[in-house]
Amino acid sequence: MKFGILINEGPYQHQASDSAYQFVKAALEKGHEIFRVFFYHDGVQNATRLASPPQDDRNIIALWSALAKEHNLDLVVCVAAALRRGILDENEAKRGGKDAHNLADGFRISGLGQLIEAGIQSDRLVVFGD
Amino acid sequence: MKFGILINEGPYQHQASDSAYQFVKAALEKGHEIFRVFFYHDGVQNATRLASPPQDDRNIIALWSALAKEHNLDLVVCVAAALRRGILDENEAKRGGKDAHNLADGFRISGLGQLIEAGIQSDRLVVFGD
Amino acid sequence: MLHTVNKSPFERNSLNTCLGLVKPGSAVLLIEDGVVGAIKGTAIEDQLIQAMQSCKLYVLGPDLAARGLAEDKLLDGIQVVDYGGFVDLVAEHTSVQSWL
Amino acid sequence: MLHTVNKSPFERNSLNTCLGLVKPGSAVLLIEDGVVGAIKGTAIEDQLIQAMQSCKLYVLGPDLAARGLAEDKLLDGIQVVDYGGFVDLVAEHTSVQSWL
Amino acid sequence: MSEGVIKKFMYVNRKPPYGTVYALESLEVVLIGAAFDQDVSLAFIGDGVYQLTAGQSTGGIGMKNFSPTYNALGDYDITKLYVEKESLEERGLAIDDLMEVVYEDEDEDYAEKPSIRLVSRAELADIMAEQDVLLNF
Amino acid sequence: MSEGVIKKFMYVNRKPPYGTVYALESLEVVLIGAAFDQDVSLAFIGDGVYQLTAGQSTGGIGMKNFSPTYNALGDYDITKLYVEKESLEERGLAIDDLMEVVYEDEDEDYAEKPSIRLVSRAELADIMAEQDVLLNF
Repeated sequence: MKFGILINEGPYQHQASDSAYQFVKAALEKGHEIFRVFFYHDGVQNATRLASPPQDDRNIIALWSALAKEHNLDLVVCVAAALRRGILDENEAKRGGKDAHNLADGFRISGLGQLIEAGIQSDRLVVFGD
Repeated sequence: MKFGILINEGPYQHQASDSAYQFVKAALEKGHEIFRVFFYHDGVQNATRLASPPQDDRNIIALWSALAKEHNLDLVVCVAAALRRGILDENEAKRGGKDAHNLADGFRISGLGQLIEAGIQSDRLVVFGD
Repeated sequence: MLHTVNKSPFERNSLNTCLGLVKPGSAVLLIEDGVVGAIKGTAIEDQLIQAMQSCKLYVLGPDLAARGLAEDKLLDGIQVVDYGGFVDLVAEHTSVQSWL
Repeated sequence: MLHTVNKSPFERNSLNTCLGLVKPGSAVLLIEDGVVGAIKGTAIEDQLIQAMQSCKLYVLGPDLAARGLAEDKLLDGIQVVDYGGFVDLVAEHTSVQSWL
Repeated sequence: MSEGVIKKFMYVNRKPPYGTVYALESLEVVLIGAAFDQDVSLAFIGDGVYQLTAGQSTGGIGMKNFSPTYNALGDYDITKLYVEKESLEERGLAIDDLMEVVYEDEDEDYAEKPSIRLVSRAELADIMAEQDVLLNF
Repeated sequence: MSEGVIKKFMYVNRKPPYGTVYALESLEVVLIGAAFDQDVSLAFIGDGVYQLTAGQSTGGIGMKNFSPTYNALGDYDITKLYVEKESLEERGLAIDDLMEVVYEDEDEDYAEKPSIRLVSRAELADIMAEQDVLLNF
């Protein structure tokens, strides 16, 4: 079966991203397909490569990047939410005249249409948030 | 009177930072002193210079930077919360081997002791969060 | 002591917890989403009328206006303040408890 | 239809709203902070017993364990699932409503 | 892009506006989603009903009043805004306290019709159960 | 740094652990704050009582179990952990469901004493009213 995932909260502050990660891992283990993971609202904060959590804590962002690499996951960050909150790839940084960018490996920035498309193309859409 | 302010949530997702900003502005207008504004938990997200909210929306981060400049406010970002969430100044970026930094003008990164000190030195501590 | 409540009493128990712990003579200020509790005819009206027998109840006007709640809808006895009034309330009370 | 609830029923009204809108034959899965509602002897026990007459109630085991709530404390009739079981529940129902 | 598939999308709104960003960003998805020609409805449950109150005035909190946008939804063929009756009542509100949101019905010579549909909890439960995709903010 | 001022600091905890970060980050402030020689207490109200449950096991959710840290608080002279009785009861919990948190009392030949103090809502209201600084997470 094909799942779409929506994550509405940033890492650490809420469990949403952790729960979604565990869900996606379990779904992949069961042979399901993940059509897309869409990061919206503060969820875009899951996509910064600048985070350095303490050594004894999980690194949520690195976990997503690794899972994406292993399973070729499509991790999409909402562009409007990301610009509002300071998550940028090189391209958006240039366009906005910003002197740095911070998007982590394995994520891409795109529009809200990608979320709707995930709703249409997936057999189920599961939302994680606060 | 001397006020200390604690902000626990990031910009946009919650009203906390907006409310704190309006409170601080009103306090300054009434001749009170702001000992310090401390940003903790997701509150550290108020300190990224990479945010570009839509033209017709307020730019919370720029508002804080401007208010800090005008009134010489001490805006302190908790280092532990900031590292966990990817808010870095040049120094922390270097120490963590990160290739970019994103701290906005007028903010500084420091330890949680600065929050306790604000509690001790201020006549009142007011907390804004979720 | 000043208590601030920033959550809707219909969705969260912050106001309820606050009212269970306020001492007579304290002040409670509703801000942000908390302001929605301040109007007449709600499911918590009786609880607020009861609370006002021993405490003062305030609501932040700008937050009320943002949510389309006119002041003539307010429960009798609740006083409207602006951000300056919020500052004054903090200054007048020796401590502040924010029920987040 | 599968409903998920991730908020404590003692602090938020998410579970209450959910139970007001579930249709008979639906499933409700408690996750994250929502799991605290699943144990015996709470203020919402009767409401859950009532709900289980028409719906199935599940709780996510890993979230329960994290909060120090042993499975022997669970209300009778609530089934424990792991993340794999969560995936199965989503697959078995034609839609998912997350009461955030 | 949608390959002819038409699904029932429901946007479930349960939070007051301005205290959090969810109401605003929910509206942004709804508008973008309109281009996909799906069967779209919005539900306003619990505190979500405050998103539709008339007379919102945000000058005092320094935010943009986005409530007029609900009235633009009709132009995008989004004409089903379900408001739960019990939620209004519990909050001391009536339908008159909400904005007037209308759309022009193409099938009836562009007659103006109300988009807000007051439904009971039981009716809303039925409508919800028919949905394919539920987006919660 | 504190120039001899001693204030009453209370950390007010009202959220379950792990669902949000507040419990963990609250503990981080408490530990740092211990160096300032203030009069510190912690209150566990509402869902905050779950922070102290015995037997927390977080392997399944991939997070660190930080509950043992509460037992280290005694070494930092933080010995007042107020738990509201009514909050426990509403949640089907009793004091036996909580961890044992102890400290060594220097004044009584380092006798081990419990840090958790079960208080009624009315008692907690009195204790709260005496505080100078209340930190809410």
